[in-house]
Amino acid sequence: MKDFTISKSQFLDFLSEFKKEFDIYGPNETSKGFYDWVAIDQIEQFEIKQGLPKSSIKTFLFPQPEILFEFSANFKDPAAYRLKEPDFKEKKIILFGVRPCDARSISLNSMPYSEDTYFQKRLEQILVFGFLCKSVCSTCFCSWVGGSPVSMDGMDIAVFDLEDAYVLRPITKKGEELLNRAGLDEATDVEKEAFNRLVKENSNKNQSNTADILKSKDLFDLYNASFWQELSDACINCGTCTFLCPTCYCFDIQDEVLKGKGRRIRYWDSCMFPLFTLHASGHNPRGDKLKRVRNRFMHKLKYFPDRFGPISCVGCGRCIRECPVSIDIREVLRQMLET
Amino acid sequence: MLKIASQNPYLPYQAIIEDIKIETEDGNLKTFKLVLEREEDRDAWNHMPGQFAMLSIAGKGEIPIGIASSPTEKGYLLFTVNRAGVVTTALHKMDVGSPIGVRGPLGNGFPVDSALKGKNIVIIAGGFAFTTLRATLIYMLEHREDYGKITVIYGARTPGMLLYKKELEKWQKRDDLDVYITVDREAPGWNGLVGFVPTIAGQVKPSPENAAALICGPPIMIKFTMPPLEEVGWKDDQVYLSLENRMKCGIGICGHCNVGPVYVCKDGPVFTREQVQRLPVEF
Amino acid sequence: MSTINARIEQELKSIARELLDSKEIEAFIGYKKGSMPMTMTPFVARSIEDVEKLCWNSFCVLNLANYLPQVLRSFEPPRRPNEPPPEGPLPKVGIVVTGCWSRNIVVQIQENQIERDRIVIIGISSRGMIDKKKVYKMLNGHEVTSVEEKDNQLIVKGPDLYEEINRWDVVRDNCKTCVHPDPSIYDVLIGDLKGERQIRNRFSQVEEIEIKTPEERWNWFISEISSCIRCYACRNACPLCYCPTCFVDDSRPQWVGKSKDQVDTALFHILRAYHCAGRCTDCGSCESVCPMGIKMRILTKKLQKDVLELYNFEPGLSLDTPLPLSTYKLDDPQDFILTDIKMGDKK
Amino acid sequence: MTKVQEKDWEPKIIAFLCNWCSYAGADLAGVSRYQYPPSIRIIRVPCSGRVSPNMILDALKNGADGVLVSGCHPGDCHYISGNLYARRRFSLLKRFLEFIGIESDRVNFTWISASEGEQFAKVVSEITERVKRLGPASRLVKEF
Repeated sequence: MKDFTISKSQFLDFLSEFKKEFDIYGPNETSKGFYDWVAIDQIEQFEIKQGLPKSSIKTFLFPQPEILFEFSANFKDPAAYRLKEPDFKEKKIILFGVRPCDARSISLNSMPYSEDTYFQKRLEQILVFGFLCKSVCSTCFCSWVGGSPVSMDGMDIAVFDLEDAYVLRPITKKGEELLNRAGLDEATDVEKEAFNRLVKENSNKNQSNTADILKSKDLFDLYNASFWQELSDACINCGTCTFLCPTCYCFDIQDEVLKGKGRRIRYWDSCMFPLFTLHASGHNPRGDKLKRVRNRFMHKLKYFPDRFGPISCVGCGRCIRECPVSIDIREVLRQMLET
Repeated sequence: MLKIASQNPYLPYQAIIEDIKIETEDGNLKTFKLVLEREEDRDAWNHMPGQFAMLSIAGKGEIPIGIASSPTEKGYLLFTVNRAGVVTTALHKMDVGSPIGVRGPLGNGFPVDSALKGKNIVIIAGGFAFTTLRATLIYMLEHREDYGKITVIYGARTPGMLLYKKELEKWQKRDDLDVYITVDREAPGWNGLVGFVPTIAGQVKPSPENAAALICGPPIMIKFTMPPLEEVGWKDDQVYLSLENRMKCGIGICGHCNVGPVYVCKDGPVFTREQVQRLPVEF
Repeated sequence: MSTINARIEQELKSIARELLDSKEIEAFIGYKKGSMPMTMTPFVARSIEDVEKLCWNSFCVLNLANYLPQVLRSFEPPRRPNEPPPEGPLPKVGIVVTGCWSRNIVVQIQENQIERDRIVIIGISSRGMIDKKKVYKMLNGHEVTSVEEKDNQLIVKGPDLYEEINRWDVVRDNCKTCVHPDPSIYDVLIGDLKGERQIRNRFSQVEEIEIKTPEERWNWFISEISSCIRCYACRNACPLCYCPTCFVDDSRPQWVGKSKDQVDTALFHILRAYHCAGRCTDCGSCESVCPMGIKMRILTKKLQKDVLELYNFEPGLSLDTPLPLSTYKLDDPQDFILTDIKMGDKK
Repeated sequence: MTKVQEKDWEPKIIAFLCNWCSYAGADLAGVSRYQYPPSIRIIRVPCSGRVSPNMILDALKNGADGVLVSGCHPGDCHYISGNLYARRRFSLLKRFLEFIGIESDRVNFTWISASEGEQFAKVVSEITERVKRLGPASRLVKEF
């Protein structure tokens, strides 16, 4: 596959050419005063900053809500209360400025969602322009959990910032097809070499085998470890960490009926909420805060690796930054590794 | 999971309620007889005893319910439902002829065609947890020669709270089946056994020799049934339990029903006691 | 480090140590350092060794009274929801409080969530806590690696960053308009009481909204909550939100839909704020913990203003005055009731 | 809204009436054949103190153009003080809803006794007219 190059100032114009076919989003300053996903039309000047947009990429893969089915709730309608799939007429989406951690979350989430038709449909619609990182933030820890600042996992096109220009490298067929018809200049050998060199320099040299260590640990040793108490003492059981996390994928399904119309929706749910596991009988298997806190971390760092292999965390650090009580997953990971 | 209605794993089969039977004296348990509307769906449907399905009432939601009919009972499905939450209450209000969705079969079911084959079977049930065991028993009676001695111990609070009373009577008359029906307390008109299920199990003393026990019931019953069984030599890997947890997707994605690393909906609901002992107590 | 806070911290540790050592209390609720600059983690010290982790500075934004009911309960023998507590004295818990937190404790006592004789309250007159969002805003997105607090300024450092910030400039809005920085209830006091603060207009933020047209107010409200992700951090950080089942979680009937729908989100914020009417002490926890920077405090501030105007009441100042919505007067104002006279004058 | 629409459109108003006074008042209005607009949908509640803000907001969410809550006059409550607690609650609620931009005339409160049939008819006419002037509700109405 060929690499391409484009000057930084032309990048937005180049993307805008695809507006007919795609909805295009990238990270930018929002009217609310924080860095988040913004439609390309609202971006005047694009400058990729260090750091991540506030919400993760799952906003696009797991819309809030996803409409699973629609139905008529009008008794006179012969097809009343019969579920039918909504027409999926969503436009394709280009996401640019996606950092390697967010991109990697796509391939991690694809593991449990392999049978999920809604997720798979959305996945097909999305084209990811991943931007490789040259430096990391104080809350980044992608290399602890199997990622790297230059990981291209989950990207369709990888972009590297060469100070005066971007080098675009297609990763998937989808990405290649788009770049081939874009009429861009092919990257020079010097640029290609620079790209490769930067990837090599920044890739994770001391790639840790955290997942393997965790897998080798005894489940009950971790489950009964003493550190959960102090950790859960502070937790207020809100959903901030789960909702900002790119790899927290749990959901709830509910029916809504309004004025003769109904729909079955699915929306984000959080294992931090007591309702998550509450039985109709009133019994709650994870009624204690400690059990819920433990489940979240155990799921990411033990259960998921045991089942699928990798750790279900991409090291983006959003939860560390936004947790109301400053619970640090790196600290939890360290304690689990020491157990 | 064996088969799903379509590519979309969330789309239920369309069914009709053909019959409703009130099972218990308090009216809180009803058995719904459902028939899938389309013939190809009926042909495609294939479940094992112990599996469950999501009953879907548009506008109310879905609930996981164990399938009470055996796959040998062709053409219809039975679900015995306790009225507890939003969906089950709505279901209890529905009439014969109402449309309803069925999504499944889901879960693993009892290994009736593999591990249980050729074994002496002990079925122990309490209260309304008898449903999937009814399916299992009917299946085994249809394939009677595949199994050794079959013992059934079933108890409820009062005679009026027993499920499937007519069938119980029939089973009690069979000579290829040992059936012990018990109620918690003496009741007028009741000539059968009196005592909690664990007590009766202790008296029956089923032999663990080439045997398997299938136990379903409230957690407290299971807890107290184990010691008398262990006393006569039962091992954890001979005992099969069916777990319950809140479920939403039924296919191991949504995260609600996990007990440690396993999903009750996908990896269960049937586990051996040995497997359960290796899980945290989050069910 | 700030000399004032250093002194408080020292004294706090020695009091907590003494209380735990003498077995007067089973646990002490305080703060320990968080892993990020300007963050603190609520902490339950259960042993004398734990006391060393206790910390005090101007970043303690989450109301510790929030933890009190559950920590107290954790030391009781287990019982069913409606079972009465066991007889005889139950273990005590210590807690450090500022003005607003102490007022929340008063409200919790009045609402029978906790018992006064089971808590040992260490009071501190608040100098105002810092809003880290304000600090980050001043720094224009620069990364911060350390923040040092002096008595009246913050020294912020990061990669190619060194900034001195005047402390009062980044104090939270609720602290700036706070009238009662002193704890209204305490057993031990650290430092001196400051007395009531004179604020020219503590409700100016509310009045700015009130003078707008209904349309403008609605647009303001909707745009303010539009970024809400329904994580319920505001609810869970609130010491008043202790219902066993929140109205959000009710399923029969379901008052509020659960996905990110504009109306459902609006209903959540309206009802959450309304449930705090006459009880909210403007501690600012909700706003401080919001990951999306929603300024929902202004909603409860409006209710606080109305309660003061209509019923001349401020929550948490005394154990003896009943909460405004649990009492009434025959001659309460009722201008809002449609009467004959009002139907005559068409607007 | 155009003139034609205004003429055709009849608002939907949900009325929570207390069992002991206002509901009887409405009954009396009917028995006495007082004319009032058909805009009202009555929900009988034991006491105005039973009406929680959740219910009022739920009505608006489900598309009510207006809400009326009516109880016994102060001092006349069947449960002695239900309406007095309610008065405090609604007083704050009304101001609060206005604060976030719900038009003042959407949510109304009044006292109507069992003998005030005529008053009931008058109140319903007045509220209907006020809501008509505002047009259909949209702000807290859920749509999908």
